[in-house]
Amino acid sequence: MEEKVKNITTDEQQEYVINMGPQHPSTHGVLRLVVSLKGEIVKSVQPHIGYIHRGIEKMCESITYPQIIHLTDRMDYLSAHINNEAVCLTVEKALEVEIPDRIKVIRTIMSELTRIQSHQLWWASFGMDLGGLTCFFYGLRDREKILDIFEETCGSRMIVSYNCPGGLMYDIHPNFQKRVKEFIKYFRKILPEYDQLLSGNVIFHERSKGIGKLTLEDAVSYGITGPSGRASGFSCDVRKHEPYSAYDKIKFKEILFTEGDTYHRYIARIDEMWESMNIIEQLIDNIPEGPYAVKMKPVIKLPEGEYYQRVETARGELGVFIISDGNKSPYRVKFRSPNFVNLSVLNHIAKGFKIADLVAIGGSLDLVIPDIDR
Amino acid sequence: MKKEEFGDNESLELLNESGSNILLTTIDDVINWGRKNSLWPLTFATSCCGIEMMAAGAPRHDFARFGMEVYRASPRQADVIVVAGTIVNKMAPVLKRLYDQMSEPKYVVAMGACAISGGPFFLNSYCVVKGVEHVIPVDVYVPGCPPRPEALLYGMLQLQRKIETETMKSRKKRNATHDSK
Amino acid sequence: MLFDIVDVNSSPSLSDPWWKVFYDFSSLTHKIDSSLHNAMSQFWTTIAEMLIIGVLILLFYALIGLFLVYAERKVCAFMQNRLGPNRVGPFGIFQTIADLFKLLFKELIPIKNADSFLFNLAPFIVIIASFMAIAAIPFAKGLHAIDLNIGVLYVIAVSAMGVIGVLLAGWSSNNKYSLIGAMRSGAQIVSYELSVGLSIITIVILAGSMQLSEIVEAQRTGWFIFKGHIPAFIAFIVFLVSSTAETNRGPFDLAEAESELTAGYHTEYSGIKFAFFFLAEYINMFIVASIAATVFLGGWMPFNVGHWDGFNHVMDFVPPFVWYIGKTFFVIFIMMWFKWTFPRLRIDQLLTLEWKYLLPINLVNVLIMAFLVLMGWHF
Amino acid sequence: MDKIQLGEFIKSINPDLEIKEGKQYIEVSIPPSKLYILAKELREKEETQFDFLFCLSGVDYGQDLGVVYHLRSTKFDHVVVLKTRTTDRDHPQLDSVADIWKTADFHEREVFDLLGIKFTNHPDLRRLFLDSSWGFPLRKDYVDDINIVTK
Repeated sequence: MEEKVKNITTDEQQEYVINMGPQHPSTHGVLRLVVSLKGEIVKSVQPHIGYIHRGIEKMCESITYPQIIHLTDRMDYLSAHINNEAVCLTVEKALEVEIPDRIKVIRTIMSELTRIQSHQLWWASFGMDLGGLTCFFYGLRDREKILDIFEETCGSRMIVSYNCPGGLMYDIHPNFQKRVKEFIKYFRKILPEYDQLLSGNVIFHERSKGIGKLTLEDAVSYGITGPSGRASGFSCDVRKHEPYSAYDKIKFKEILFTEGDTYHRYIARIDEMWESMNIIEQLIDNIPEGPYAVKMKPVIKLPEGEYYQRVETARGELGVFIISDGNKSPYRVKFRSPNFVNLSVLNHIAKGFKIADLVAIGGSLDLVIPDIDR
Repeated sequence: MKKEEFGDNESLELLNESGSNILLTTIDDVINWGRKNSLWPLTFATSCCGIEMMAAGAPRHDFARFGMEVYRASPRQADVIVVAGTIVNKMAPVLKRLYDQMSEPKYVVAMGACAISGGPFFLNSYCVVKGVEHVIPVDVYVPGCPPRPEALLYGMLQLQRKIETETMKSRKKRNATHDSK
Repeated sequence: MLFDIVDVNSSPSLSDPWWKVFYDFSSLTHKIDSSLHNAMSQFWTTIAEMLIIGVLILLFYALIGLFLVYAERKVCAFMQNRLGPNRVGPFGIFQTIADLFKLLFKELIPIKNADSFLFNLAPFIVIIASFMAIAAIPFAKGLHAIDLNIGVLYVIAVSAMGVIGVLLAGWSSNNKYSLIGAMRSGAQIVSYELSVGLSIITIVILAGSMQLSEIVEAQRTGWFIFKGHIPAFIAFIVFLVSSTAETNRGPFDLAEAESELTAGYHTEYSGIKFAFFFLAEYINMFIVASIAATVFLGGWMPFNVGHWDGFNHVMDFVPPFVWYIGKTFFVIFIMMWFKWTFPRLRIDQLLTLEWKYLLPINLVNVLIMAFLVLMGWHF
Repeated sequence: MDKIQLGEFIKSINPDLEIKEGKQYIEVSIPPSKLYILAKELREKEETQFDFLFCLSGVDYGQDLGVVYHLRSTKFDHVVVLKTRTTDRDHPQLDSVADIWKTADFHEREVFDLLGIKFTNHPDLRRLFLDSSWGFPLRKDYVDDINIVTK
């Protein structure tokens, strides 16, 4: 009898394992988290992924380079445009094609618009994770405005496939500049509303401050990039460190914080929206004249070798690693996806917090599951 | 599509063939009116289509007008599962289980190319299920990659019309035919 | 029998204007009571009265439940720049009826490994608890099922019974999410019950009675929220916060926190049993709102200002039932408002709020109020 | 340090290494047995401080299986690429670097999942995306007659 009682009181016995996902509202997709709890406190989180592993890397080995961009679209669908840009830049770098300024500027503007819409959606779903359902609708309402601009120019709302190796699919729509300016004007007024609804809320402060702290050392060691890494003070903005497209010509500041908690990951993204608007404003008025695409060979073949290109997506550093053997399709493609790496830190930072904090932390890392699984 | 055109459909033919008495049809009408006007979707999204599904619930498109805004996180309380996105082999048993956990009447909308046929991942991918039809019976297909929110709305309206023509018999038949596959 | 208790001390005098006589339901209920007495024996009269009241309350219950669900969907749509349901019937008013039909005919899934007796019992406990609480609420003068002299105590006691249903539901469904949700709900309701009780006691001190009809009657010269100075106002705010927590509504909806626990304690329920939980939540909201209206905002009393006779006459002309419903819905609207605005609290913050802030504030508040009443400093 | 200096410095750590100046980054080929020691030195040496492993990719070279490490120093902003190969296709084994860079944990699991390279001393080597019954799809000799169309 005594034996039994002793057994029950050990920690092993008190562990309460719950399965969050693959279908769970807070995992934003089909992530499965196996959470061991002690009461409400999280003891460990084991992410189980692969519920949407589509084998994109293998698929790339049997298709041509222009076809790859249609798959990268579907990896991180919220920064589809930036993913495509990464592939295009790699191919252009390998072929040593000189890209006219017009293309560079348009790509930059589109990337920043993509970043804003991605952060809007993140804000919407983060608010929902914390239980503030109205945030969801505010975020999506403003996102539609950007999607309209995309639709006019690219012909599609989310998965734009606007980039192609050597330039862009089509020229920008005549209304493009006007509508982007209208949007910036509108969004500058609207963004403070976000602060009023969520960032200024005392419950939100209580829920997020000091939760899920990530030190700089750990951020570097775990390789956490993007706004999540920068909130910990990890200067990892590829736009600054290895400028691509038109980022070397413009002035913008890297958003850096040192605290590294959920609140600062949140603020970093809000500030990034402001910064993105600054970038767009610098470029929108002086898009240079010129062709919208460089004439490429009908069959693109990369010279033998290894190519690596980094870009900054809305969630962090996306690396495209292509090994070419000189054929029209790559020998090996590896995507270093930011979400995949960011997920790995979840167990480390969520340990010891409540289950509600786990949801908040997961939301603040801004995970997009198809990008993790590829 | 107009309502009259929609009358050309399998379950309606079945109804006309078998004929039915007044009492049952009236009850069917009432039940179907309830079911069609309150389709609560399950919060289930795998990839890009899920975002468009969210956009369909957002202010511009507003699912709520049709009484579909009550997204239930628990499959027990949901009426319709919108399969928004790719289903891979690892996910297929989970999807089947989710479907089994839902209580009758349950409907399935396959949203997007991936759910219909595997879409862009039809060729060369080693673990994508080529169409959700292989796992669970589908009522409405919404094509697109991803479909626009309007397309999803239209698909849901088609589902409403489908429910309208349903009878108790036809539901049984629908379930039986898929199980035998 | 039951109606005998109703309103003995304040029968309408002839000097009142005709509408006041008309608005007094006690004469109507007395008439029904006496005619029933003439027709049958004491026992059967009681049975008949019970039946009438039961059916009436059931109808009212269903109507209010359906309307509140619809109202919430409209209010939240309004706050989120949407339209809300508008396709079923004019302005979508039949939306919730469609939902009801669907839920009625939805499959009830028997859960393997669940304690099926308790599993089936739980929704009934929840709904009966809210059903019982409605009995004591005075909707208008003389319009209440039972006017207990400890009405306040009764309402608090009965409405807290719902937590048993919630706990049973969470435990018996053999689901880990449900269990966490139920435990949260248990902790939450038990602690917030204190604040609800204490904030009402503040007013009970002022009114000098626990009988709901007397509390309303005492507000003839002014609502308690105005009469009781600052302590009454503080009590009102505390009541609003803690009653929202008690009904498991946002931002205190931890028991069914959708982003954490899928659907909390009713994860495994489907069909009409789920509808019971759904309905009970709204009815509970209605009950606490009507208590707030009764205790703080004067119940069915019209809004009167000092010596503005003309104004007061106009206000008196509005039927008391309308006043009552208006006040209740105002409180409900406030509760909806902060559900759709605030993010959810965490469980430890929730308990901290109660035990470290609301409870001490409340205790001090009760003292201040007692002092005010003792000195006669209230209006 | 620029590319050439960095190459020279790494040469000074271990003179038998094969160092190639790639198009973008300096590339160091290294046998699997020496990988862990070099990685640790590169991480800890004052002059290099490669503290950020930003990409780890497994490659099937036909006969060999290899892993490519992309390292960056957050302090000096220089990049080095380590490459290692093993010829044993049936039981490929490499040393895990998960205790040097924590990010390698997930990356190595991914490589194990898709290419079947085992990493010794890895804290938790399980399949990541696929079931245990699955083959190693990123290998060039992976056969899937139904789904994969060969050219």
